[in-house]
Amino acid sequence: MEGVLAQTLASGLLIGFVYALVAVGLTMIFGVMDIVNFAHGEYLMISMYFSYWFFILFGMDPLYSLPAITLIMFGIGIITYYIAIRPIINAPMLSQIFVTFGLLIFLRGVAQFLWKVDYRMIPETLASGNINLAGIYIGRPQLVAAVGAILCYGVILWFLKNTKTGMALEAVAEDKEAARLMGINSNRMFALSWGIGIATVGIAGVLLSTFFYVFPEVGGAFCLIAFVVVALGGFGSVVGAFLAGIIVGLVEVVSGYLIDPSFKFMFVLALYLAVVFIRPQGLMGK
Amino acid sequence: MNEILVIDNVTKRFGGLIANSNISFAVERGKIIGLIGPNGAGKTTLFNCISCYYSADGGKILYEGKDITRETPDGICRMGIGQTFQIVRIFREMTVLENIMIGAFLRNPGRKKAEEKASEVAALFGFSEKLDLKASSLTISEQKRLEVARAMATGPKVLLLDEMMAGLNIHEIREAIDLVLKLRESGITLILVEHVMEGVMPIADKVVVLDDGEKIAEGTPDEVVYNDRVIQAYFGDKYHAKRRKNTA
Amino acid sequence: MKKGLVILLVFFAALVIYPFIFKNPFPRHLLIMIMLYGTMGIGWNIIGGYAGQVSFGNAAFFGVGAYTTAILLSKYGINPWIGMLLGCFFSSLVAVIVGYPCFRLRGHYFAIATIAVGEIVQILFTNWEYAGAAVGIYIPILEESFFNFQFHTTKLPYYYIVLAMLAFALLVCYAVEKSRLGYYFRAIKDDPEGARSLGINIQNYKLVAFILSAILTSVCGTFYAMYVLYIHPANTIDLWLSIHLCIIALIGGLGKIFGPVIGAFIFIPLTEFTRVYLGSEGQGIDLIIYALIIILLATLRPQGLWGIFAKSSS
Amino acid sequence: MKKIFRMFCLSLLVLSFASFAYAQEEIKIGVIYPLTGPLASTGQVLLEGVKLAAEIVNGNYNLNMPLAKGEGLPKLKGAKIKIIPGDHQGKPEVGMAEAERLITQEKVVAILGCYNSSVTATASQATERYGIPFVNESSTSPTLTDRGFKWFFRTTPHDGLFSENFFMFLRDLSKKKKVGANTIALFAENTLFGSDSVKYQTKYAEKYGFKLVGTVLYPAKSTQLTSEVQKLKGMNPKVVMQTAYIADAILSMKTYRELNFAPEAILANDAGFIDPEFVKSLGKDANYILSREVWAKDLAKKKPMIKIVADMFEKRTGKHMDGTSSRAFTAMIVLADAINRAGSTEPAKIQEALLKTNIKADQLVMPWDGVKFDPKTHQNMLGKGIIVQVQNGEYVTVWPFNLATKQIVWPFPKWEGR
Repeated sequence: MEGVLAQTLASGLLIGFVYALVAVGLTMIFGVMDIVNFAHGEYLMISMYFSYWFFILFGMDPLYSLPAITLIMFGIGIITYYIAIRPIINAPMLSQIFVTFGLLIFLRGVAQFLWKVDYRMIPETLASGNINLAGIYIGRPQLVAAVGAILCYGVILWFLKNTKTGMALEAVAEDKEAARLMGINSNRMFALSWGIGIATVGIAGVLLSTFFYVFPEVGGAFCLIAFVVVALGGFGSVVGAFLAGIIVGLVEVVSGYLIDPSFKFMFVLALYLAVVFIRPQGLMGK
Repeated sequence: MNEILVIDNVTKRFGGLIANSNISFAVERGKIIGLIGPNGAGKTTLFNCISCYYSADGGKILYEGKDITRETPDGICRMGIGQTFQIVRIFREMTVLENIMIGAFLRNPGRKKAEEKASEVAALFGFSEKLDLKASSLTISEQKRLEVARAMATGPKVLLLDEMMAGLNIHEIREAIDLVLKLRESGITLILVEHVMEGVMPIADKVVVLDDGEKIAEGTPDEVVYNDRVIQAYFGDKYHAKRRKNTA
Repeated sequence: MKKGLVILLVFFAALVIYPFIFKNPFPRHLLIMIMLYGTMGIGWNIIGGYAGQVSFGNAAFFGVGAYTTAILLSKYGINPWIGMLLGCFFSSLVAVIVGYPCFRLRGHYFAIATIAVGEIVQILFTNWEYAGAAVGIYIPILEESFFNFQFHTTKLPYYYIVLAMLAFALLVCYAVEKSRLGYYFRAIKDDPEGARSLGINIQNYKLVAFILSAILTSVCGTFYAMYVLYIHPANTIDLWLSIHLCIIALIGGLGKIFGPVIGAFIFIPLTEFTRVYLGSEGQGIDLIIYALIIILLATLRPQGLWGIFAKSSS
Repeated sequence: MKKIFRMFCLSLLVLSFASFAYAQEEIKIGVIYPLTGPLASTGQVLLEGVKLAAEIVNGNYNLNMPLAKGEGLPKLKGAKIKIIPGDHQGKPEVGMAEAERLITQEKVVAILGCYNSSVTATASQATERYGIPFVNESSTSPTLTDRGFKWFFRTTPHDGLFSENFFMFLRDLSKKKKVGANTIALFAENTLFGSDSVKYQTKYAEKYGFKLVGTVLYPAKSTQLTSEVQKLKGMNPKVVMQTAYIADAILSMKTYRELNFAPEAILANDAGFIDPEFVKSLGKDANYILSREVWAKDLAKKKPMIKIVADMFEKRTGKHMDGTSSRAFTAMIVLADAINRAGSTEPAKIQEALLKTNIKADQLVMPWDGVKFDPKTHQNMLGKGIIVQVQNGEYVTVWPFNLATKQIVWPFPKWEGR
């Protein structure tokens, strides 16, 4: 029984790191510019496709193509910002929601058009296989993804706390007007937040592609979880998203094991609701 | 009973920070009370306690003998306490008339009646010509006036005005003073929270001075102006010492 | 205003007369769907457009309405019209239970909480054996009559029932807009703190808006159940249904009585036709076009098509 | 007033924009599948199957199959079949609307579809109302034919029969190989398909004397299945009977491997496990899975015609023919045969001809004993399932033993050392 519980906790923890990594971009973009990107999961999907095609066309393992795809996704984030988001920065919340919704449908349409609706998967990568730790099995791809997520978080936090640009980003998130007076170009900061936000979800996509299939609607399930993670952790809080990601992963797996898998999402959602009813700003929100 | 509002030993803490400590004073019916003090003195906190946006951690606030410490902002409005905000909170997407109607609806549920009442109030505040303008198109001073009008439309006995004169020019301050005096004439009790002393001193019947979360003085404007602690609070020790020397 | 009334009457007259002139059932079906979504769009508009609380959970009310009717009819033989009323009751109950805590949340937090609520309701129905779980409920085929709310040989009665529902929804919305409620809803949307300071109990008024929204949506759920005669969780409590309602209200114009009707008249044919003419090869082009339209509308015309229409006519 | 009248006319005109109907030239058959949305890839494959059948009917092919020889339908002066596709996106009300559109706008004489049982349920209600024959190729929910509809026909066996096949297979196997696969766990997604299958599997487990050690249902949208597989592991069954669509089928296989779960057999219920993407995505991890099937390419060893048709399909689409496309193909042939025998496009005559359908086993690309509809339920009485196993990335028939082309690999090899 103990072994099973340990196994369950390990699995929950590993998937939790991945959820956290998917969510961090979402929370950053929100923190900096108060926009919820409903198309976040679609960027995950795009990046998974990149990873898949790099593998199929050039035989590049996802772990090798990771840097290139991160850069590409960074660029896509910036482009998205300038084309779609900049015109609606000051629009009402609902317009912003619909533009990102439109993006969601658009990207799915593009994926369907370019790559058809088939389920695709990279059969074997450098990360494939599993590890037996005293009777606890850990999938190597999941482990790689979890380590990747932790590293990625480390880099982001270091960037935000120790670099000039990072601090400027935080300043904009804190108070746009004050940041502007201090001479920070908030437009560039917005673009940067999109670049970094989409790049991180790009990393998540590549890591995910080592053990998850890709199809045009793959973003949906992850996006819903990412929302819960972000809202649970507190919109805009990077650390909050990390904690919430782990909590969501654990609750999903543990409740699925102990109670009934049919209700596992319900427990996640109910936990989220319970938290925000007590703390409307989320765990770490301001 | 002539005291419409009694602040009794009110204390408000934010974590370890004490924003208001044991503040007491009474507000008499039909008077203008000025609540003043330098930045960070705890005026806004006290104001928010009175308007029930915060609930005080200690002490009581009595309105016409009833304890309203745990009431909600909308609850006290229904009881007869109107208020305005430091940063204007008019309904920007609505017209001037509609803004005032929202207030008027409180005591006039029917739309026709509310519209009549709102037009009346609008005329009193000089908005007759601007009824159909979008509220966001008004000037700042007009917006502040609209906020007062809107609050008046709810038919209050007490009106809480938060930094009504901040950001206005001399001419506009004059207008605001006239307006406040006019309101007092109609029998309304007013509490003015002001950072600028110049606006309040000429018209207030009583002034309460806060500093560092404590009440340091209470009395007529004349009494307060010459109060040592007030001068110290506003101008600091140096000025205080200099003035001492001069008078000595 | 006079002119608006005339247009409205002409529009309704055209809808009433239409089936007498054109007998083809498919466009009738299309119009039924348009009017159904129009009615739900009006319901959404009351909470989302007027009171400014973006709800992504309205599908839950649709589901409760559909399920209440279906369960009562299939298990106890209770007349669907009574089912409709009870559906409204249960939907209102859900609105209160959900709304009370959720309305403490602001902006995006509220929107995402409603997504969570909608998903939870779907999961519950998917696993609830009594309500048919994932299999759903086949509604027993009864004799064709208005009393039984079933018509097998013609769609005409369905058409007029949904037309009446649309008219009812418009009346409700009109009554709201012209009364204190409507003003208060708009005030709450515009500045909740300001509204509070004027004696408005915003929590209660948001609840009223949510209940009205729930009732209008629930009625549509009942209609859908009786129209399609088979319901299951995936088609009655779907997040995308909630999203489509928002899109419809947005296209037409938020907080405008007639907005969702215009929205539905554009949105439903648009999805139908892109699907019929572009979608059958599964290329995704229909999605791309549809997405571009939504983005353009949201970016360029936040006040919706009603805004354009009103501007050009005044 | 004039203006108002003009406006009124304009509104009517706008409302009527979709009211135009087209003249009928060929024999139009409506085919409704999920061509967009999450099931689109399956929908496309199904549509291709139907199109291939129409091509064979319309052209001249030397195959032992109704209507293959000679162009078009001979009893209708060589009239040709025209496929009018409709997309239901997996939504029941859209399926119903599409059926109505195809019947009233496109004037189709019959409808074929809809894959998803829930959509077939509503679409067939529309055809029942309009009195148009509906041939269903692959919706396996048993309730569909229990409704006693007059115009609804189903060529495929339903889940009840398929579930029974599993246990017949296990019984046969234990006789032949003396394996004691007596404990079974059920593992299924919790929508209609999964929960229905679980219901029948539970019923037949008892009837055939197997011990059920547990049932795990999970949401089809899951992003991970670790806790589910944990539970299965805890039950320690010899056989896992699994029902899943393609996404969760892939995910569960990955999770089995991750958590090192290898029961003696994984006996899958068609759908996701025989989707062409299944083997493509999983590579060698897909090996040794057992699935019930309605079709396999290696059946060609017994019926050479199957290879010809499968090759034609592959040439058209670049994909292997499979159980879904072959069933869609067969349903189209059955329908075309009935229309031809009716000698008319009148719905009532087609319905009558469908009832008299009697296609022999050797005329089918299916492993069935033929096609013959039950006069009451309109369910094909001669349908039959097979069990296939993935061996070296290919599906090979392993049961019924008389049709088997390869020896079954039993038990399922452990993941280590594969």
